Amino acid sequence: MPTQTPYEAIGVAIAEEMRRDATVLMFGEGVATKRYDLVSEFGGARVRNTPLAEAIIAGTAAGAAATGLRPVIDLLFAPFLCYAMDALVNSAGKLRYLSGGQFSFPLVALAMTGGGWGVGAQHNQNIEAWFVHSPGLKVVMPSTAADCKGLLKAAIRDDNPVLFFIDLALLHQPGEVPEGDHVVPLGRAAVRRPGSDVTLISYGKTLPVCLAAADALAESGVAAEVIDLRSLKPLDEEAILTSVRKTGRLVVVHEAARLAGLGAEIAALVAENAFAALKGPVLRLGGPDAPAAASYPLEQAYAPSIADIAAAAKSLCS
Amino acid sequence: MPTQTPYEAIGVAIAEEMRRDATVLMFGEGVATKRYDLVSEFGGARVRNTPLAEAIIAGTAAGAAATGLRPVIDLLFAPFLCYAMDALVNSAGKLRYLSGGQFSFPLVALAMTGGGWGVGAQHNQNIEAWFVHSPGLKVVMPSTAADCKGLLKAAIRDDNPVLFFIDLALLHQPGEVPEGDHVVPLGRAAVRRPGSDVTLISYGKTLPVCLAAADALAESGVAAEVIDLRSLKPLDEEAILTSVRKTGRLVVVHEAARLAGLGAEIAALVAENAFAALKGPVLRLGGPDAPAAASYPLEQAYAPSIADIAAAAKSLCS
Amino acid sequence: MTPKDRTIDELALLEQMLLARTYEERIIESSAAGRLPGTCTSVGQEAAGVGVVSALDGDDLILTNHRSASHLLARGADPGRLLAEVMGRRTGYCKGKSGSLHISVRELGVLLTSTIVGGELSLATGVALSQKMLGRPGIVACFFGDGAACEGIFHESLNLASVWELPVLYVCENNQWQAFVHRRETMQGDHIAEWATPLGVDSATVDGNDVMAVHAAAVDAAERVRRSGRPFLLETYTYRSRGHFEPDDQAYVDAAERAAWLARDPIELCRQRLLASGRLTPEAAAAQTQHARERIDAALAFAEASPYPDAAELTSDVYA
Amino acid sequence: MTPKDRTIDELALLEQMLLARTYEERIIESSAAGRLPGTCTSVGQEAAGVGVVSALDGDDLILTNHRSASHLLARGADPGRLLAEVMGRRTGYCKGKSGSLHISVRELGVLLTSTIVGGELSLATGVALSQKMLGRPGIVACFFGDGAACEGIFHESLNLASVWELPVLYVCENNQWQAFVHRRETMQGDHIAEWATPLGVDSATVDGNDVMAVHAAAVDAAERVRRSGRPFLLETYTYRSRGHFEPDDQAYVDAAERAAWLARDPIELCRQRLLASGRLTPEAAAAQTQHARERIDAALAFAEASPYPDAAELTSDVYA
Ligand SMILES: Cc1ncc(C[n+]2csc(CCOP(=O)(O)OP(=O)(O)O)c2C)c(N)n1
Ligand SMILES: Cc1ncc(C[n+]2csc(CCOP(=O)(O)OP(=O)(O)O)c2C)c(N)n1
Ligand SMILES: [Mg+2]
Ligand SMILES: [Mg+2]
Repeated sequence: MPTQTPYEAIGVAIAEEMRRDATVLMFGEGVATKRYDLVSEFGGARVRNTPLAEAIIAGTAAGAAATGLRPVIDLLFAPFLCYAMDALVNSAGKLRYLSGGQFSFPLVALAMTGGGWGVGAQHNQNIEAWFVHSPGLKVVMPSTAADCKGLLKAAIRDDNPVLFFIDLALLHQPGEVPEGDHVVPLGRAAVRRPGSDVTLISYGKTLPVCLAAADALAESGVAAEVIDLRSLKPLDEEAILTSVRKTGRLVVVHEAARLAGLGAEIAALVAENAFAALKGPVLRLGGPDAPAAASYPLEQAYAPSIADIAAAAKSLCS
Repeated sequence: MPTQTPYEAIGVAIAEEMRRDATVLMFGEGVATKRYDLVSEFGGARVRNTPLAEAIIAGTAAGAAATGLRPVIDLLFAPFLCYAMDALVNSAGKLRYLSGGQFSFPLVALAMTGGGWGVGAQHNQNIEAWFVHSPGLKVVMPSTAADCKGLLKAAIRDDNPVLFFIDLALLHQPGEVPEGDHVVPLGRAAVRRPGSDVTLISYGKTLPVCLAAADALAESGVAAEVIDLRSLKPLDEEAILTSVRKTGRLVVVHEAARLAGLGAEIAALVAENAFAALKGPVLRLGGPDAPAAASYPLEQAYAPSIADIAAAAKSLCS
Repeated sequence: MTPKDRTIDELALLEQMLLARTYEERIIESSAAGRLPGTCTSVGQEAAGVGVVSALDGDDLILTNHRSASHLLARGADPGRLLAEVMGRRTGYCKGKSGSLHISVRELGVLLTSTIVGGELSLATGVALSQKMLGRPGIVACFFGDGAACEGIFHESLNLASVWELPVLYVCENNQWQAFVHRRETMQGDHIAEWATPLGVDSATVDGNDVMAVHAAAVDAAERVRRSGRPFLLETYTYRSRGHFEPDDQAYVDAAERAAWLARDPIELCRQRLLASGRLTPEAAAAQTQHARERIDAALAFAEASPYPDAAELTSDVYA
Repeated sequence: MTPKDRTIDELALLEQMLLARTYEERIIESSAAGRLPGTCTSVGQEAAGVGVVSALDGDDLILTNHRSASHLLARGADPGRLLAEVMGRRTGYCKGKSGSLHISVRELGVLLTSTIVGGELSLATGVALSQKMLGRPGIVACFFGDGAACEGIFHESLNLASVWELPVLYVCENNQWQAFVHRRETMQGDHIAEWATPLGVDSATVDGNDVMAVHAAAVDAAERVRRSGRPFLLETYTYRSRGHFEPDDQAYVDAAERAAWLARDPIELCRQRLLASGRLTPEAAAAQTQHARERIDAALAFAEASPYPDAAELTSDVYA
């Protein structure tokens, strides 16, 4: 299998989908500059730079999506979505329903998220939970280059608006990516490592951290099962519950703030639907209720570490 | 005690705080028209209409708050906050931290929320969980006229940005409101009805629904304890855990979408910190993952009903 | 391509305005009586709405906002299905889910109506991009208010349409009010049209209470958009004769200003002109009024007899 | 009130520009060597920054953005504490939490710096409202880019400042670039100044590479804001000589346009003028350069020797 970074895999996915479907187009601040290979192949009408104006980028995508195009927009960093909330949440998320199903909004909004660039909280906040809570939207957040390709292809083909978050820290880390029409369906989690003692659920950049923690746990004789959610909405509830029913122990991990983060939904889901199987409390590890600092050591300390995860899992198993 | 509606109690709270502190001012679309009594008393400089532009209303509030004023802004309906997210989340929520504590943002943003007006999802979405998840912000959502006054006074005095959501359906329902300097501290829940069999936790408009459900449950011999969160952030974790440790059973109720709503945080909190006390699964009742319809019966069906709550509580107790 | 014949019958425009007025008046009565939810009516703005919509082609697309009745009716929407929608009934154009505030009618090319002020401005560029990229005929008419023009999205939308050369006819109904705030409190000048110029968007202002003037200006504006493929902003200068949202006592309204505008009521203006020219007789005028009443009566009866949506509609149509 | 004496010494402005340039060049070198994180440098825009800041009074307030080094240094910020902040050290002006992108220095009146493009526009009106309502002297200078002017908040901010009569001196550094997009792709005209006019905000454009011209225009503009209490927009037309964010190979940049602008480098322009007039000797120029280097060397040494923040800083300063 060829090796690509998530950044490259995303480019490949977009190119393949643009080749397959003439209604797919891409725009955003600097996309035509940064993805000039796409401009070369598909022309400036289908790959466009925009003014610096996230609200109209997202609104234009919603309007275009409802009338026959399939836009992919790049909103750069997750906090910039604060300017685009109306188009995403109030228009793309709600107007299908409010129109009684007259319109659909097949669009994909890309954004980088999480720490790793040392530029502070106005570039670094994990807000995926906002969109999971908002009706009419789907949300994906891959942890591997292969999933970047496969989930993005599925997202572009999906007839609903999809928020596609990619962790900045993973963006340039190469991984194996299947060639050809590799499509990963939205809504299916992946068991990245089977195990019987404790379930670690995560997504995005903390997924490899969980795998590393599982290695460490294995050395102490604890068999951790690691689940990569991949899609945050639809959420693969079945995969979550199946694993917890097997292990009886759960640690949920993400970089996003712990408070009212997606981990809360997963813990609540389990506390409601797998209560009988639980052998102990459900633990959540996530970022503090604080903006992310630019300072390197503080930025690094924001997200749960291998040691944090291993310690939490061990505390459940003892 | 005099009787006031929440709308009136809010006006009284603002007037009292404006009298007490010359730096308090209020602005928003139509506030000077609708609250003309405040204009009469405090003048047009301290009570201002604005252009229709939520982003700059919130931004102006943040800028003013950081430099010596204490603005109260009215953003009308919660979904309109989608235009104001940058100022609230990226500026007011983060710039205290990013500046190393050089600035504070003592501002209050008011918004009506929830169903009751039959005007559909672009006026009706409960997004309080977004702000709980965002650092640097506080969030309150009263269920009584008295708390509207008391929490708003506390919010105006607080040196942090506070989102103040008031349920549209409660806005014109009279209730007793203490006269004088009635201040309800942020971060303290209220036990509205003591009980030993099951805990019902809610806030805003579904709180009276829980009380009604508790009445119904009492008739079947189930003693429900009803907790009104009032502040969603800071969250009164102690009050929640104390009650659940006593009853061992929990139903969390809100109108906001169940998926990744505040109820998830509460269920997760309990599943982590009161696991040993739990006698059964933690149940959450909330709105569906759907925009709110304008149509009356659909709007009414959106939020959990007395019957839903009573049935959930009973299922735990049987 | 020979230009289309766009001669218009003023009588037909009067009829459309009358239908809209009658529709709104029935809503006002019925909502005061508690039979209907409140709405944002277009009373006083019928010439602005009808004059523009009548200038559009069948394959042009329309985006509008919360004050949309005259646009919808002039476009040919069935008043019965509109009232059913206002009343949240299943026979409404949006199955009762929209209510009065976001009524879209895809079959009539009325798309993506938003009640978020500025939402239509946010979506219009994308609709126009589809038209352009998919090679479809038809320009995009986007109706919005003077209040919406104060939202930042106005600036972003016009700038993008200008830079990308998108066929959007922006129609600003400057009705002097933004809910409970007079336009005077929210802007320095009197006209939104000027705001378009530095963005490279040509514009014009027209007396929004004279339906023939609006129609002519809109034909001209639409033609410019069609020919150039570029946006244009037409400002219809008019007045919201009723309150923001029914019921509304308008206690905050300047009486003299209101009286001056009411003296130029668009329907009376048009009717008097037609009566004066002899094109309309008093009898025919009375018959026209009667006919509009009958249509709206029938519509209301249809709507009231329509059932509410099934409970299953609570969660249908959310995802495709 | 007698107007202040605002005669300025061009030599002092050259010194400030030189300090900013030297600061940025040291960042570029050090970040290429991996000793520093990347930043958005103000290279090429020193005249635009220094010319305006030198025109402000001590009690004026400043809001700026991600490309702020020349504003901060001209205002008197200590290069050591700035570099410490860029490097995330505890001795930085924001304890290392900001990094390079949102450096505020309250004691110098540099407030609420935002790296959300347009954030400074969003906050400036409120700061000016405080000045006005609390009766404090001092206007508010708000620096932003041509890209920020494309954000809707530009429209909202100027409109509100106009309607509420707020003392904001908007300073648009039109540097031809918006990250990786040339300004030409994002607007029809060449000047942001025009965008202010219909909102009732007067404006002017000045050659942003001529520090004396900028200074004079800024003195004039600030004086107008002070006198009228109303906003004014000053556009400094200049060029971003380096890439958007170091490191950046600028492969996407038009070489001819860049060369033309580099030929008008603001520091060279100023220095040559001073040398030609005899106010500066070659020896003094060399000494000036040397002095700037020494200051920045010392600053870098200070920053590098500074410790990182304690782990407890992860959650301090979040709430008041
Ligand atoms: C973003 C947003 N803010 C506020 C409102 C509440 N609101 C509805 S209509 C309206 C006034 C709109 O004024 P204008 O755009 O001039 O349209 P008009 O009602 O005068 O036709 C307001 C404030 C809203 N629907 N959306
Ligand atoms: C809301 C937002 N969108 C995008 C960015 C990423 N970004 C940072 S600077 C910049 C370019 C800004 O252009 P301009 O306003 O002209 O300022 P300049 O960098 O040219 O000084 C961009 C796109 C951002 N920081 N904030
Ligand atoms: Mg209006
Ligand atoms: Mg620029």
